[in-house]
Amino acid sequence: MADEKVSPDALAKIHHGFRAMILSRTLENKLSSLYKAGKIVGGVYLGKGQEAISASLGTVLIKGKDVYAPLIRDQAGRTAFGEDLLDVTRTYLGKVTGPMKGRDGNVHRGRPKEGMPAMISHLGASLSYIAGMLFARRLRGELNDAIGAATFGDGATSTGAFHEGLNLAAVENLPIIVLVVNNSFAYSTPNDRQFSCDNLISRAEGYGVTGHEVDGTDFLACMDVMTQAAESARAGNGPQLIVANALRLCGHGEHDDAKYIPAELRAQSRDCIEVAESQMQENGFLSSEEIANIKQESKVQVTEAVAIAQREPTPDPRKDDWQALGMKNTIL
Amino acid sequence: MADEKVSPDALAKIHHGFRAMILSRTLENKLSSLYKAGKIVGGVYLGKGQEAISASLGTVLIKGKDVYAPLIRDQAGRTAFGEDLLDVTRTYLGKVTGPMKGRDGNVHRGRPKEGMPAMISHLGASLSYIAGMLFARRLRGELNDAIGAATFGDGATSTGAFHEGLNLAAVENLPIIVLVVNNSFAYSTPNDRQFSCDNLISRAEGYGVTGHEVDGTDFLACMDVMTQAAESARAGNGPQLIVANALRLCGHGEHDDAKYIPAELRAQSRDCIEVAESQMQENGFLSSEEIANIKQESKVQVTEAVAIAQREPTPDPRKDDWQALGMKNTIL
Amino acid sequence: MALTYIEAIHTAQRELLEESADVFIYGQDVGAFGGAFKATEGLAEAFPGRVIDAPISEDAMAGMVIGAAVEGARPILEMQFADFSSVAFNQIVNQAATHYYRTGVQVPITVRLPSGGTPGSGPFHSQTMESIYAHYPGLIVVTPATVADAYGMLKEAVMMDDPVMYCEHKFLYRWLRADELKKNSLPIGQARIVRPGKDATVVTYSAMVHEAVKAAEMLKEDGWEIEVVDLRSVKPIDIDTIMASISRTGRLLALGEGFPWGGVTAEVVSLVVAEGFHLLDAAPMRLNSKDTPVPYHPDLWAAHRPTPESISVSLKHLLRL
Amino acid sequence: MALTYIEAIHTAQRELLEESADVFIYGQDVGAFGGAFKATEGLAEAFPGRVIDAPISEDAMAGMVIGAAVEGARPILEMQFADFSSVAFNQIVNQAATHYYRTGVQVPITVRLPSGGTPGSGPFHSQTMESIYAHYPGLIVVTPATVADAYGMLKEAVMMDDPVMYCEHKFLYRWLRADELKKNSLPIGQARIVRPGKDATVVTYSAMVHEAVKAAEMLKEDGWEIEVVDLRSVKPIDIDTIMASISRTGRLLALGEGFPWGGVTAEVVSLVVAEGFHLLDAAPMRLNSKDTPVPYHPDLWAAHRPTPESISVSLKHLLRL
Ligand SMILES: Cc1ncc(C[n+]2csc(CCOP(=O)(O)OP(=O)(O)O)c2C)c(N)n1
Ligand SMILES: Cc1ncc(C[n+]2csc(CCOP(=O)(O)OP(=O)(O)O)c2C)c(N)n1
Ligand SMILES: [Mg+2]
Ligand SMILES: [Mg+2]
Repeated sequence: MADEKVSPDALAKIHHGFRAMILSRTLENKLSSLYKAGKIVGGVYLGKGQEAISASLGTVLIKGKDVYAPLIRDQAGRTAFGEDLLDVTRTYLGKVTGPMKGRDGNVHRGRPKEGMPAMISHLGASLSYIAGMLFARRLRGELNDAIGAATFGDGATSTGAFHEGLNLAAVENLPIIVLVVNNSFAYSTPNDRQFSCDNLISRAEGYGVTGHEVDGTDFLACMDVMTQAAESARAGNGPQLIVANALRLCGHGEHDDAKYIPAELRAQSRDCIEVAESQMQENGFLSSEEIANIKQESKVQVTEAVAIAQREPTPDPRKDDWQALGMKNTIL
Repeated sequence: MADEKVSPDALAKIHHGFRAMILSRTLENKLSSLYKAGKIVGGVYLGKGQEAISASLGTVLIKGKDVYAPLIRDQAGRTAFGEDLLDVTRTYLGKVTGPMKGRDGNVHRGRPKEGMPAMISHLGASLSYIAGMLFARRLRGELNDAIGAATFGDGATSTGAFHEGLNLAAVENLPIIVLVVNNSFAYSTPNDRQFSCDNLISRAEGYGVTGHEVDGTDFLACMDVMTQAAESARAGNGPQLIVANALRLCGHGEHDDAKYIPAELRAQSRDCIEVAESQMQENGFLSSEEIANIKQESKVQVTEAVAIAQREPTPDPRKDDWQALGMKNTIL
Repeated sequence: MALTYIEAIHTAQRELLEESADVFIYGQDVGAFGGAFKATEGLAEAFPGRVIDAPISEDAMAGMVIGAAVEGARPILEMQFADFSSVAFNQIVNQAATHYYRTGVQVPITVRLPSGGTPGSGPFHSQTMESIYAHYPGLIVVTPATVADAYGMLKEAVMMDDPVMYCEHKFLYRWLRADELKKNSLPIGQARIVRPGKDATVVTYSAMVHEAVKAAEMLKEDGWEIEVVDLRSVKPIDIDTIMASISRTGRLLALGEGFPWGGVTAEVVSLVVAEGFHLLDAAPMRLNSKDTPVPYHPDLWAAHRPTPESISVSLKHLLRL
Repeated sequence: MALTYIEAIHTAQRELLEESADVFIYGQDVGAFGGAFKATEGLAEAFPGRVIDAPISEDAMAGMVIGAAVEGARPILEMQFADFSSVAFNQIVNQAATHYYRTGVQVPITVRLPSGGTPGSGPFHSQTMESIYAHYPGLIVVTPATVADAYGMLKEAVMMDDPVMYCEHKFLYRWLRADELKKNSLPIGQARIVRPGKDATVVTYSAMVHEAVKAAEMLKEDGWEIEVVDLRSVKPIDIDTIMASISRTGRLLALGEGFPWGGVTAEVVSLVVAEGFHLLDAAPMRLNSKDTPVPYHPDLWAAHRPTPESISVSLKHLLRL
């Protein structure tokens, strides 16, 4: 990479992705301390260690055009895609001003009409949903070169929903990036209790889709793979299965100390943020001062987003309309 | 095959499988005409064209030791495994004397305590069930070299249940033969609307299981592959995925004329029974007289089984205990 | 030229495809083959690319149409049998049903569920699932009992902006005929008095409407006048029409083809006693199928579900209290 | 040393593993990690090979334990949350529930469903599914409300030869304590009078038992004596104990945490009016959660489910009729 000439556009994307990583890490550190201080409503699930993967996917997607179903560890991807920071803090703090109005929380937030569905908890369920969004557009002749993306963990690959969704997307030849982040564990469950193939990427052939594998701690490699996969999907080559490997650098949720992750494994693994910082400097993409500035700006942004949300009201049960249906005719 | 020396045991198995094929075809022809005569309760689903595949699997399994979950097109396998002909005729004719007592019918029959579960209709659901049977035995230290087998169609591979079941069986390293009969259609739906890989066998690697492929119209080839797969499973090598290809030579059910199957495809395909007959003769396994005798005996057996069942009573609603639970204590 | 119930469904789908480019049909074998019950016969040819064969993946099929609906489509999802929607259960009750409440975005899907028993269908091709889906907030559940309703309610359902579970009864497919398709006489959410009476009210829906009418005819010979109310939609339930009837008759039999624990009949009884306890002259009764899976043999099946005979026994019981 | 509700579940499982070699536990993260709620902590180590981490495959997990049960095992299947059993729905209602009726072979599985709301859990970690499973013939559904029942009913469930859905309430896990584990005071299938009274009967189950008792205490200040009946199992329902209570009080409030359409409370009301219409002095009432998904914010959540306050409002309504 260092030797290759990087186009201005590519450089802008790299910058964008890197900023998202830093902002995400800053935000998640803040969420973690808010959680420990008892300020958060419900659980906190972080994506530490997976920012390079997530941010690079969010970066190659185009908001207002593409559709993206992030999962629990996709703060970086959401940020890169263009999610408002206030959506995050308002949701975690259970504010009625957030997109879920306090009706749902934490990672279950989204804005389906802006291309980002709000995940249900059931793993695997978002894949067919994203497929359907693209299907509807193609039916209407409005797909053009828009694409979709959805994230899953190694554990989610064991769900019937994942299988049915990926197979259906392949049969319908829909332009979807199906990102599997293999972080070696599903909650406490190691890979060898989750699947018995050597490498999940070997599933691509069985679905008849293109497969890509990448070291998820290598930010520039992630950017490359995501860019390729997005281009291939936009060009009409159907689903792109990406398997990205990176250890999760936190518990399953902030309530979990993750002591089931063997110390050797932790010791071996590197933090994608550190890798990305060196990559930015080594390639002359950013100086150390610029990086420090980004970090500083991120802190300011996060502090501000938390502060704004904190002043806002929580939902008032007497004002909620308690309607599960949108229709409000006389009988319904 | 013609040149190899066939052991007496192998020859006995070939005879056994061939007889099952003939008996199955004879029986199914009879069931078809009973259906057309309005004598059958409910639908009739036949396995014509798939007898070689099914019978060879049923032949390598050992009744009283192995467990076997046949699907809708497995009359030949059931017969080879040792299912009583009367179970078939009683169930199709809705007799209370049958294993399902008229509570369930046609292909939904079984005797779970004799190693043959009674399938529910939901495709894919039998795989995890068979896995569980083997799991329980292993837990108790009673598995020894027993194995299990379950059949699916090309269409069933699209179910989440199939995926979850096969993956779980692989993770638990259970000795199961997972037979996928690709007969090119699921009801009317062709393969290209079912999956987009070139060959379903490419899925084996993704599950981390051994894969076998076979021409399902070639009886001796089927016997070979089933024998190998069973040996491998008995030896502790975990699930064996077999993809066997053969066109279905009848409708989805007897109500269906299958006119969605293109004439060219029909023309190209051969009938495994005819192939098997030549194979038996060419290899000197059976003479044409012996084959004629087998056919004759089959007719007699089928006629008798139909005649016996026809004389028997149908269920009397006033005598059914209408109990969905086995417990009959005072409150339950 | 009289139309059958299944032809009414076919006609509704054809018209919907004609009238709105947002409508498409997804389901196993619905394309060239025209569907297991021929509800989409010829439609794939007439509307290229909009009547589509699905892989055997009920979960993904449901998820797919939900996503499509969020993007503005109005998909019709055909389940080959209602029983197989058990595989799509999670997407229906957790994705579709919660979507509006959680996100404010409605999901205009219609799920067609070929429901109910026919002789020789057995435990997995006979189920009625309306009570399961109606339990969940966020779903509308309709159960047309007539040819006109099969037509009108399907057209209305697909144009509704919320998810609708459309429970069509297989037993009615071919024997029920009507001379014309009255356009939408009543909106979804309103019950219909099928047969007036003054001695007792049977509240029922779907195929059981016709069994109730037969029972009412039997009792007429003894001089009893039984009112039969067709719920039409089991969620919402039109309690006003029911109460108007109960206030005339003072007696209620809630009748359904489903399993006996909970479900539509329990909901109807509970609503009626809450709203009009003082109007009742006798303990309200329920009659459902028996508490076992639906049996396969026609004789068992006929004894498992309510029949005109067992309904009239219940009614006699109710009238003599 | 007082034991909590979750410790009672843990103890029951440990004893079951000790007492029968046929028992094993299958579920996500139940092994070395000890389960999301620590219900199996240390058990994998104590019983090697019998407390096993499952892949995230609820359908196959359920199918697997069903097959194992047919071969004589007595598996306990832990769902990480009851809400995720939606994915196992097909195997539970179509494979397990129909098995005995179809084949004559019983399926002694126990499915542990961590159920019910806690503040901040949201729509997919708060559901109660008892009404869904109880609708199906062939399943026993239990809902322990006390530490002793959490223990005793789990032990009894696993030793039953039919499938049992064991709905344990997450809200009770850690605050509910008992000094001793009374061995099986009452068998599954019998309800318990938790608190005697003569003015009205609240029939409820699981966590709502405790809310009902609080409401009863509140009303006691005004001189009302409210009887509280804990169903313990919602299928079967012990109608005898309920009717004995109603014959004393003449008034019924059926209370539950589930969604309001159908379900346990509708079943209870329908049974009571069928069996004892003449015993009732007022229209029987129901109180359930609201008809929306379970909301995430604690304030919304508290308003969504019945509370001592809303229960006592209902009771006052019932008493003044
Ligand atoms: C169908 C389903 N079953 C169980 C759960 C509970 N659960 C939530 S996250 C999780 C582990 C997910 O692991 P993985 O997919 O590897 O993602 P990771 O957390 O490692 O990012 C589990 C079991 C769920 N959300 N959905
Ligand atoms: C989950 C589920 N969905 C739908 C059906 C209805 N159905 C029964 S057989 C069948 C086609 C099966 O095709 P395939 O698996 O290829 O087996 P084949 O009939 O070709 O032997 C379908 C769709 C079903 N039984 N189960
Ligand atoms: Mg993981
Ligand atoms: Mg097929």
